[in-house]
Amino acid sequence: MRRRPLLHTSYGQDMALLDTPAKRRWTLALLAVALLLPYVLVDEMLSLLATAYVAAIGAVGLNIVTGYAGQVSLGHAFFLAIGAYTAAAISGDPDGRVIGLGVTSMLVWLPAAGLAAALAGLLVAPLAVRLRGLYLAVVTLGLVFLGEHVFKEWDHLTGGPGVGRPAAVPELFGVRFDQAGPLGSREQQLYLLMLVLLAVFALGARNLARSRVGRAFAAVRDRDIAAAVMGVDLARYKALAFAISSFYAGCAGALLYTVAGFFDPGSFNLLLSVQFIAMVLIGGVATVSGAIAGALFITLLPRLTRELPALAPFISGDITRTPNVFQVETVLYGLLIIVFLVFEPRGLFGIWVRIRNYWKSWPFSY
Amino acid sequence: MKGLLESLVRGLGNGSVYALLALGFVIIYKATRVISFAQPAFMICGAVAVSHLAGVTGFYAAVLISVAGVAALALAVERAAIRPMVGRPVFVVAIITLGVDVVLRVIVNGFIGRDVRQVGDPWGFRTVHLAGIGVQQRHLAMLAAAVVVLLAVFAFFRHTRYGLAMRAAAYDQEAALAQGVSVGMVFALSWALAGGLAAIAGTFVGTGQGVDQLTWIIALKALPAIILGGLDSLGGAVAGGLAVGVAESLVQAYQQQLAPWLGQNFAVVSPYVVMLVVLLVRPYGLFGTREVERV
Amino acid sequence: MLAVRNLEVVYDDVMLVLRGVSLDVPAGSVVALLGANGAGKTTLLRAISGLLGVHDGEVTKGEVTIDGEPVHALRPAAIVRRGVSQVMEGRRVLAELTVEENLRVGGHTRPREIAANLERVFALFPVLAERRHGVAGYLSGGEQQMLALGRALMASPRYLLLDEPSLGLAPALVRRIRDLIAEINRQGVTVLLVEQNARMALSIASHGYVLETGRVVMDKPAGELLRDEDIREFYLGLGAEGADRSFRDVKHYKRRKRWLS
Amino acid sequence: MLAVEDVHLRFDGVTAIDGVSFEVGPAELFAVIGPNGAGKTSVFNVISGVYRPQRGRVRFLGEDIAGRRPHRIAAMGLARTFQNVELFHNLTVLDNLMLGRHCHFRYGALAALAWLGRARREELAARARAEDIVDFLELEAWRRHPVRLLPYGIQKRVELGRALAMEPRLLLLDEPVAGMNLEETEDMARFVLDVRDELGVPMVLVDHDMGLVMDLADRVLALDFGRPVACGTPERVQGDPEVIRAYLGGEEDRS
Amino acid sequence: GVFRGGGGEGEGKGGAPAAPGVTKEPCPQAVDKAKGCIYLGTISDLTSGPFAALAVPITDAQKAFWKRVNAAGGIGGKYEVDVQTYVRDNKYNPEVHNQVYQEIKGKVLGLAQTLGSPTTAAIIADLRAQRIVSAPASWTSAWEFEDVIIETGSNYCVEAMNSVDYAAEAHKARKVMAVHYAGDYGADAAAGAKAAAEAGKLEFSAVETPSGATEQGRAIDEIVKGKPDVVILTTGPADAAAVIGQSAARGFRGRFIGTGPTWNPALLKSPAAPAIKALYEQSAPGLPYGADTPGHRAMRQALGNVTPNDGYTSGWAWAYPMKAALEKMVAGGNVGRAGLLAAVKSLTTVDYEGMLPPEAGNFAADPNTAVFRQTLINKVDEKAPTGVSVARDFFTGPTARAYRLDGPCFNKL
Ligand SMILES: Nc1ncnc2c1ncn2[C@@H]1O[C@H](COP(=O)(O)OP(=O)(O)OP(=O)(O)O)[C@@H](O)[C@H]1O
Ligand SMILES: Nc1ncnc2c1ncn2[C@@H]1O[C@H](COP(=O)(O)OP(=O)(O)OP(=O)(O)O)[C@@H](O)[C@H]1O
Ligand SMILES: [Mg+2]
Ligand SMILES: [Mg+2]
Repeated sequence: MRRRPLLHTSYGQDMALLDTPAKRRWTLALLAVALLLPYVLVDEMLSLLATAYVAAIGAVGLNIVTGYAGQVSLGHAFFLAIGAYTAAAISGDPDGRVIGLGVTSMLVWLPAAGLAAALAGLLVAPLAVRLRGLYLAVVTLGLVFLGEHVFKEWDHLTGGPGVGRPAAVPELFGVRFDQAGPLGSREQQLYLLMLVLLAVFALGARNLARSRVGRAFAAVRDRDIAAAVMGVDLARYKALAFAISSFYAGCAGALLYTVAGFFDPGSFNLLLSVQFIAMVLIGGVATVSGAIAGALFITLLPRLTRELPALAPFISGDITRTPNVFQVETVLYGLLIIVFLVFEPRGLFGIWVRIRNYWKSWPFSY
Repeated sequence: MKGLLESLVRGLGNGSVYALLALGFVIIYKATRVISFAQPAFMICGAVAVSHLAGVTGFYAAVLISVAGVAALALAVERAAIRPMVGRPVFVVAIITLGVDVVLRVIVNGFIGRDVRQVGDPWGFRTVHLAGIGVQQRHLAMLAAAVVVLLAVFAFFRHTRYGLAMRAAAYDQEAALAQGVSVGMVFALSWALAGGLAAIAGTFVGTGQGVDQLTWIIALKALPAIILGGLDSLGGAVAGGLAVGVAESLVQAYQQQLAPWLGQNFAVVSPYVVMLVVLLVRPYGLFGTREVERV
Repeated sequence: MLAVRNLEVVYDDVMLVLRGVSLDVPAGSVVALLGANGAGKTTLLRAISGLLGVHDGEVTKGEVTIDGEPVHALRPAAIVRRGVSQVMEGRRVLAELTVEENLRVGGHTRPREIAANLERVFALFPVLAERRHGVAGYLSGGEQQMLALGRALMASPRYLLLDEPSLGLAPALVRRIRDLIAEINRQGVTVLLVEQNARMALSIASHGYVLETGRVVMDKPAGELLRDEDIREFYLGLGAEGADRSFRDVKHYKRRKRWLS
Repeated sequence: MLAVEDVHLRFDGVTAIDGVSFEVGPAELFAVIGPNGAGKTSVFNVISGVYRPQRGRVRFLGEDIAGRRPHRIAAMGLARTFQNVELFHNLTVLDNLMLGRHCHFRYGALAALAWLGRARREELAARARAEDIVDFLELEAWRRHPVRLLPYGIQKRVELGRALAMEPRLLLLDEPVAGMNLEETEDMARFVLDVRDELGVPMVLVDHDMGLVMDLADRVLALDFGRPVACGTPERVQGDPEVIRAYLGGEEDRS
Repeated sequence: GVFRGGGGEGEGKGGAPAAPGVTKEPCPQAVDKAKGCIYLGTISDLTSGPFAALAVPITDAQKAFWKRVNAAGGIGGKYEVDVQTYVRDNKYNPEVHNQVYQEIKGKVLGLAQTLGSPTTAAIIADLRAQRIVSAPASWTSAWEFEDVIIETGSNYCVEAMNSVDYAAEAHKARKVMAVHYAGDYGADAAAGAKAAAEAGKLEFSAVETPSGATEQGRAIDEIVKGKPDVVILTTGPADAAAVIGQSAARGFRGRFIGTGPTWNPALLKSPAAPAIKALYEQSAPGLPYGADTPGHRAMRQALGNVTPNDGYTSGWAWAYPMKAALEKMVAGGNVGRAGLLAAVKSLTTVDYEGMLPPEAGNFAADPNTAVFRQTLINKVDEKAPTGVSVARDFFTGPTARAYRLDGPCFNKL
């Protein structure tokens, strides 16, 4: 037995998430590296990574409805907003300019943010049952616009456009994660908090994907009529997909701005939704690790493109000249996304599969 | 009453710009099943090109050159970024068009500069009075342009085989290929057409107040319009565009008295509200093709 | 003449599906291609009509020629214009278009002949004329098969590649289709016929090939194939003694033939 | 078991089913034949709830299920296969089979997120059943392949497996051997017989392979233009002049 | 650097750094290699945000400003100032703003520019905590309440009060309408207009309008229907052109007074030009580009041959308080963030070289005392470099003089 680690002797082993020693080793190594990073990287990188981890929670959530259940939603920004405002309102200063209840414990506002968004998701779901493909996509996009309108108008809650409000206060058992504390600097603390949360949410999503629910989602995506005939209640599962995805989005929204500490109703726009779709597509549809990789990619890309012009000193740093570094930065952002998808339409996950397959079959190509 | 009619006419005027924009989206959708988010960038490119050329060649010639130029640009983009994606999932292609939009807009912003650019149109804010109702000349021009373009596009789809080929390619690329339809050609054609239309729409957007770095946002108004009309229907695009324009204009004029609790500027989101209401009744918009579901 | 020489096809850079297939379809003939599921028949047709690219497949070796001219590097539209037309497996009618629109798409490369070809197809398949303005997706399986065949004819092909045209058709209709193929062939169209229904295929073919796991394992005139013992046993279901076996008895025996060449 | 009573189904302009009635008894293998477009698949669609008939009743286990939503009918124990393979293309064979067991799970979404206790137990149990079906249908070699890459014949078999995974009380098979060669047809016939012998599940079978239908079926119903033209033992139906005219055509080469 | 450790704060190479963002090494483009260098960051809307058209000249003017300072001997003869090494694009997005701020904050002493209110709000807590003195690029009244923010010129709120008082006096306006964007910019001004209307017993209404020239239909409807005597306009230039042009085309004959950002010289080429010439005046916190003060002359000379734009004027003027504070800090000997903040807190006047009165640079007193209450009114003047020239020089209207500033105005609309 010892020499044949791939031999599974029970279905339990066979169905485990990390069913091969290689996967176990990789996961452990990755986790170890992630846990070491806060003691290696500077605060600025940590806060960026913390943001990326939160984005990853959102992307994993979007992947549930769009990747697994096949309902393309451009409304993610709306659900993020609901989460962000619920959390901010619950944990906000009761005497402040904007609505605040003063309950700073994350144990309260995080689930509340998720649930509020999930509820909104449930309200959208009946549309998803009626609409298909791009019709649904544009309708969910409409949600973003409606939401933007409401958030801009409702300045008791949001502070109003161009003014904004403070984000939720990340406090757990009396420890404020947005201040230096037992785990190190503010950034180190936030980083570790987000890492742990991401791990929890990602694990949940993986479990979901391999359960009856995940399979039902996939069935609805691949052939909805056949799924119904196999006993899957389409309306229920579409609603469930939206609710769970929105729950993830709500939590991500609540956390996303704790890193910056402040947010503006103008942030929850089409661009934000699109960035999340891009994370899912670039990472690889319907894989949790892909969504995480995509979120890292999209969040870190601007940081990267800000460095690139340094390597190409012939581009002018002078903003009055065209092209200047800032234009190049933005253009690169767009171009990299294009090049990436053209080169590997299955996303980062696809690249990984290619590499793995290559080494598995090496030196025999077929 | 007069106020109502004037609102209606203004709505139709603005709506015809939305209609022109919507036609571009629909043409690409008909051929590729993709909503091209690059349309706003093409629209701005068109408007900016006209604003640079009009002083030299005169307005009408500038529009023609700009339409040709943007169509060529769209062709180039299609060739470089979209063609390799033939047969790939449409949402991936949609994201690519977004990337294209980001890139093009940054570049074209360089040509807009800090000023508000004028397209040099002959209409300005001049108004004619028809039966006592004040109508801006440019709105009349837009309406006329929308009708002419719609007829031309209809004719194209009716009388050439490419219209049908486009739809075939959209539904099943492999089957279309097997019939000898050159899917690449179809893609190119649809992008060029849509690019040209965007240029016309952009020019009209620029009439009156000019073009600046924020003007592109208006192109998004076409989205509720096409959904309203039915994603793959040319007539639907125009109907949807006009409906959106009128809805907006009426809400602008009357919502504050009738329903102030909706907040100021509810008009901005009114197209989406109209869209939602229509979709609840007709899930494929007013004139869209119902997807065949069978087992 | 349509000729395939030593063709190797790989999917996804790794799956070798055709391993050196050669085959000739002389002008004016009907050639049958038999083989179990997954043997690579469809792949071979895709290689001829240029549709491999859509499936991430590519020709890694060998060539396909039409009248001596290599075509495997051409794009599908060019191949159709050279007179090769394919009826795809699974019919692949354009579900949202009407019957007539489907046919018109078929005539894309021959715009001038559309009217005449429409007449011809409607004469061959009166059901289609009846449902002319109906949405193709709502036709029954068999009706869709007729539409697919009709659509291929709209391109006035010289070579017709048929991928399981009898699939899902009622017995009477299978015979109709068979007669139609014979008729089409008489009108001068060369036919490469992929079939599971060997009896039907061999009854009109002049020559037959048997494909197994990407290799041609047998290649004989149709008459000889019909007499071949293996073919009788494994494709026609005729025992050595020549009598039909009942499916009721299948539990008592099992055919398993691995072809060795 | 199943009783279809005077069902009518129209689509704008087309009458798909025009007064069809039949009954299927316990452990019976009932076949429906008819020319293309006769309405066979439509009958299946009515029974399984995909279409709502304009008139008529469908009784299953004593309840009228006509017009009920498909997933509720499935939950009652009705399983079917499809004429054009309708598998979930991106899932593996095992997952397709597991999906067949969807109605037999009891745990909910929250348990799924945690994958503890009940969820895990039920999944393991279901997996064991799915593996039984893999054994039964000899799908071992393909267990972990996404079904879209499988040869057509195997896909058809997986579809049967998915239906069996539902532990159905009635099984509808729509052209299970279309597009198969003889060897595979025989394999399928063997599975069908096994299902009947070992599980005792009544079945309704649609196919154009007359050899198969006539050899296996206990009773046969022939349809034409949505109307029943003959019903009875295979021999009787096969000899019915109306059936021969509309469906079988001349006898020339039924050797 | 990306990794922790290695020299602590600041750039550790060669010679201990005096403070974050201050080195004994000369600046990269030093005039005098013997001087040390003070690094100031710039976070602005440089490519795709709504204020890109203004942000670029602002940033450019500040580059020229500091170049001139360095050429003239730097700060206290000891340091030169670098504003070019740490320039970042915020895309007018608070999250991006915060990210790029985190990226550069360890390397700069202060911020020469932080553009936008919500964006700056996203970093204000950290600015306070780190005592990083920053010059804003917006005129919202909220900045009066922040020690670390050194604003220049009067805020939108005061500006609108003065505009209304001016209109009441010069145009005998009895009915005032504020047409404004939402948020810190538009709402701040609308609140000021409201206060002035109330004080002057004028009829007042406010119409919030979204950005986008085709979205102005409602504002135009309200103007045409309401027939105010004066419209206080706070939008962008294209929207202003749409509002003025179309209202006039529909027969409106009242006046418009727009804040600085409503103006763009190119509007004189637009179809709305006749209406603008007839009906429009611009309120401004400072003298226009072509004004004749030592500061303006120096600016024009330093910029050389550029298309005139009042973005330059604002950017240039915003730099004076920072210069004054740096000088005071160096003179006081406490070079560092604490020293700079202390210097700011003791500034009661700033030498604006005539661009603004020196008392505009009072950062020592409480907000209500320190707030600068003078603005001016420009009229359209095709011959002036930026198309406007002064119609009424710096003045404080009765409302602004009496107003008690006890919180950001935009909260009060
Ligand atoms: N797109 C693809 N990617 C990877 N493998 C493929 C692809 N298409 C087919 N295959 C594999 O290639 C082999 C041959 O397939 P092909 O469809 O050519 O068989 P066939 O002889 O036509 O079978 P059938 O009778 O079922 O139609 C099969 O094993 C199949 O799994
Ligand atoms: N959803 C639908 N809308 C319109 N017409 C339909 C629909 N479904 C089926 N039909 C029509 O009803 C008739 C019966 O179709 P059905 O699919 O039941 O035939 P079938 O007997 O299964 O034929 P085949 O053997 O070819 O599969 C056909 O004429 C078909 O076109
Ligand atoms: Mg095949
Ligand atoms: Mg059928």
